[in-house]
Amino acid sequence: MTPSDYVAAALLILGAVFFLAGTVGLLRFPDVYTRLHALTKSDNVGLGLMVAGLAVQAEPWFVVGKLLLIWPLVLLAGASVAHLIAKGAMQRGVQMWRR
Amino acid sequence: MSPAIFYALVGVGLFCLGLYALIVRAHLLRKILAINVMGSGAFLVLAALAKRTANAAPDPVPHAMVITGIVVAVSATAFALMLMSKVAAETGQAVLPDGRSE
Amino acid sequence: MEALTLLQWIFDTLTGLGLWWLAWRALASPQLFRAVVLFVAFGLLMALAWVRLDAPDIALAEVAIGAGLTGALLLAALARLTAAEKAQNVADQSGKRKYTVRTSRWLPAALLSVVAAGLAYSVLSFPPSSAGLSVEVAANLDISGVSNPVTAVLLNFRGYDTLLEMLVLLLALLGVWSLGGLSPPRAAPAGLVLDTLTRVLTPVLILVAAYLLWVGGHAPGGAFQAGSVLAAAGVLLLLAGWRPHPGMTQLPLRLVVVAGPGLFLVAALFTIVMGRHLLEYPPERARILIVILETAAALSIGTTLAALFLGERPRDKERP
Amino acid sequence: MGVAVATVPWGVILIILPLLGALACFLWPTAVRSLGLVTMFAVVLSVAGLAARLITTGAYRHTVGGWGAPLGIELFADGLSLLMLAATAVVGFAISIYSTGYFQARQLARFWPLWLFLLAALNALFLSADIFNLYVTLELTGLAAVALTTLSGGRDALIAAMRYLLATLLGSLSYLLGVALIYHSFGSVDIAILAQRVASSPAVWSALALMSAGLALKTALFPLHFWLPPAHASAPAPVSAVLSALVVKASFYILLRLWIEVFPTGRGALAELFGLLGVAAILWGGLQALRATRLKLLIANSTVMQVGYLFLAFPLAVPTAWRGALYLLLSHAFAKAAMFLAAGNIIRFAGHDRIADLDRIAQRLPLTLAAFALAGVSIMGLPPSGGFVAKWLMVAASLNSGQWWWALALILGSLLAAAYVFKVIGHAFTQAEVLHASKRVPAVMEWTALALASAAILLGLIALWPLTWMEIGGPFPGISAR
Repeated sequence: MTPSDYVAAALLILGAVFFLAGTVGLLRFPDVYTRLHALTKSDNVGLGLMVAGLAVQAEPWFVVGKLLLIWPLVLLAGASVAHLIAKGAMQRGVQMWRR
Repeated sequence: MSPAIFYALVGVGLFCLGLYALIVRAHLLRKILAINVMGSGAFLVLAALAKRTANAAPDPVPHAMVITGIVVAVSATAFALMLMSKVAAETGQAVLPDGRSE
Repeated sequence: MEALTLLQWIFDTLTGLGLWWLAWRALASPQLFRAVVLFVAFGLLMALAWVRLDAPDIALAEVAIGAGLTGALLLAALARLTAAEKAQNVADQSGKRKYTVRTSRWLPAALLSVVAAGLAYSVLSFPPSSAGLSVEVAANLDISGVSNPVTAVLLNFRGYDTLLEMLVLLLALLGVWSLGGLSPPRAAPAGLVLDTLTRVLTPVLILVAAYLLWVGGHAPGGAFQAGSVLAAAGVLLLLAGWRPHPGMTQLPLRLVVVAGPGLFLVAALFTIVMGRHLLEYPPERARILIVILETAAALSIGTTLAALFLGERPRDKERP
Repeated sequence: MGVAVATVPWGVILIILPLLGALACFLWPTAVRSLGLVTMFAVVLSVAGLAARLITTGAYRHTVGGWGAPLGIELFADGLSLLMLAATAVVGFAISIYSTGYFQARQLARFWPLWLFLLAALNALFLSADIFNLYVTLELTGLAAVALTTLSGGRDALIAAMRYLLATLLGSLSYLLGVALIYHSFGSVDIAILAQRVASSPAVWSALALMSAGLALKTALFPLHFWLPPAHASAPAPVSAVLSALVVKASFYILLRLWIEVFPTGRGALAELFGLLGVAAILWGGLQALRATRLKLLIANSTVMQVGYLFLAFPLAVPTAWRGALYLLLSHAFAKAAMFLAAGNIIRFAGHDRIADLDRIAQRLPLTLAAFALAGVSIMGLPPSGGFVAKWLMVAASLNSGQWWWALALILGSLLAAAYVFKVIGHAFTQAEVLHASKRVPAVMEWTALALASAAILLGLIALWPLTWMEIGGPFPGISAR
């Protein structure tokens, strides 16, 4: 394994850890707002790390470009959808969780 | 057991699972979902077995057939969903009236 | 190598069990909304299985059509259903009602276990290797006009199936319109976020569709994947409250919807008139013909799927 | 002339033409009537052309895309396909004419594109030699048929259509899984190649079971017929005619093709099962028809019964039995379509189809009642109708092969059919005590019903020609050795 492989592997594993954390949050958090918080925050970072890890190993240079296009798109979509879900929940009168 | 056979078995399971739900579930939306699960099962059998030869590129013909099947499935689903909505608008519920199973 | 195989087995087992579990939950969970969401998750996991089976073309189609658009159609239908049930005052809210099952469950369960065992036995009895038609496809790929074998099968070797399949899609729209359609209940006006998202994403999606169409000649992608991405753009626009100009929903809309299968049929007719076999393209023109047919097909597929999502029949002022 | 006819690819034209017609009708809904009738007329001419070609040069294959099986798809036309295509053209032409009187202009704009789609799908199905392509045509047929069923609108039609749709989708999926197993067993989906390569294996057995069950469901073989009576009874009359005359026969045709060519060995038990279910269908359909209080429901249950006859050919399995079953299919197509059209006339006239209140139809709608009675003669199997020839062949087959019990079922079926046909005719001749309000029935609707019924009778008089044409290309080889 070359040094770049180690870097890539480290980034991918770190990304997977973030995804795992986000998923645990999705399953364990008490209401829709906190779940959205857990999911979008950690998934955005997780995907960023994944993209970085794959970019390190990408063979032709334009694949890096494609990878770098994917991340902001998902950021945009994820953030907007999270907002829409939260707004929908607010409109339906879903109460926020209080300790 | 190769992955091809394994996924084909998963497909068989999905087909039978869908058929079971199609028979016992009364709500039409769930019957439509059941049909879709059955379809996914059949597609999985069709395309998984194309990869039986280890370390070779899979047979592309079943892949094309599955894409055809997916488009046919979404067409049928769209029509079935509208028909279901019409039945619900007419009768007030999306259930076949005498509860007889398909 | 050993560790890799083990990891792959763990991955496969988890995927297979996950598929069964999601399918079962989608078909058994008491809430319809949850069932639909689980079904969409099922579609996404299916896509992962397709990738594992070296079928990236199917994976793309599954994500875009099987999970994405089917999910959108299901959610739209659920909204209409809730409205219909409310209008008739029989249901409580949002389809949470449980329906009583009058059929015995044990008899079908027992019968289907036998069927499943029989099918599993026959799957296990398959010989361990088979090339299928990959040799024939590879041998004729050079004269097919494209280098992605799946696209070659779809658009050339078995192009006749694809023609009929596009007609199935058109027929579904015809059926939905013939039923008179039902518009989804009026949603709240799109907020700033949805509006902006739509404005940003629509051109991006059109670009992605064009890319998928172009790349389909030599890599995973093609008319169906491109068409469904176009349809996604359409669905997003419709969700944001956009509606086509009434003048465009008559003949112009129908022309776009018909363009894909129509051009295919014209090509078919042309090959016959030229004294060739049905859909037998001259090899030197195959490439350009496939590009034209795929472009029209993607436009028609996208428009048809979006129209299916809308579900509303355009006002028929033209009709007698 | 003969050479020119023999080189035209009529089969392909039969598929493309109605599709172009359907798209044109969809694009220009104001002109559907002329567009549709022109297309239908051209289709009839093309079937005649195909018949001329087949009679002069025999069965032929068309390699779509020029690739040839197993890589590409092939079309195949022989006597069996010709029989089905001819039935489709005749019934289709009649209901096309009928529809001009039956539907209002608004409904016509919805009817024509769907009907031409169905016509194209049926033609494509009868010409396909590729089992995956057959799956696509099956789905096309099913969706078009269900969409047409909903045209009459209303609660009953919608519920019946929903049940029909679920049944037809289930049948197709079962068939598709069978196709998957077959493809991976033999590396081809072409029927002719499969016929050479087929060998017994667990996968082939499973495929045979899956495909037979799926197609039997679509053909409405007892006890998988539950969806048929409500759907055929609540559809508009010309649609009911097409559904009963052609659509259920399409899946039967595929079953027959597979049975004869792909699965020729080792299926004795399944054949006996088909025969027993056929007998059950005859008894059940006949009794349900006898019990029915609505005319259309009676006719629909009669279809369940007639489908039962078709399946008696599987255990008999001698060429005479296949010929008899196919002749029954043909004459039933004409007779049953005529019956549904006649029922449509009666509903238009009286505003209802309650059998007990059909008094004095005989005096007021003599042509329609004559159509119903003539069609009934063929359904009962009385001479000189096509139904008689068909049953004669099947009885002969069962006696000659020493399986007299199937003949018993055939005769019992005829008695049941006689009972329910006379039940209707008897009521129609009753003297009315009160005058009912009635509506005028367009002459074109009465005459088309009568023409179809006469065609069913005519089949008994000219039986030699269709029976000869059916043999083009020898569709039943090796069947005589059971």
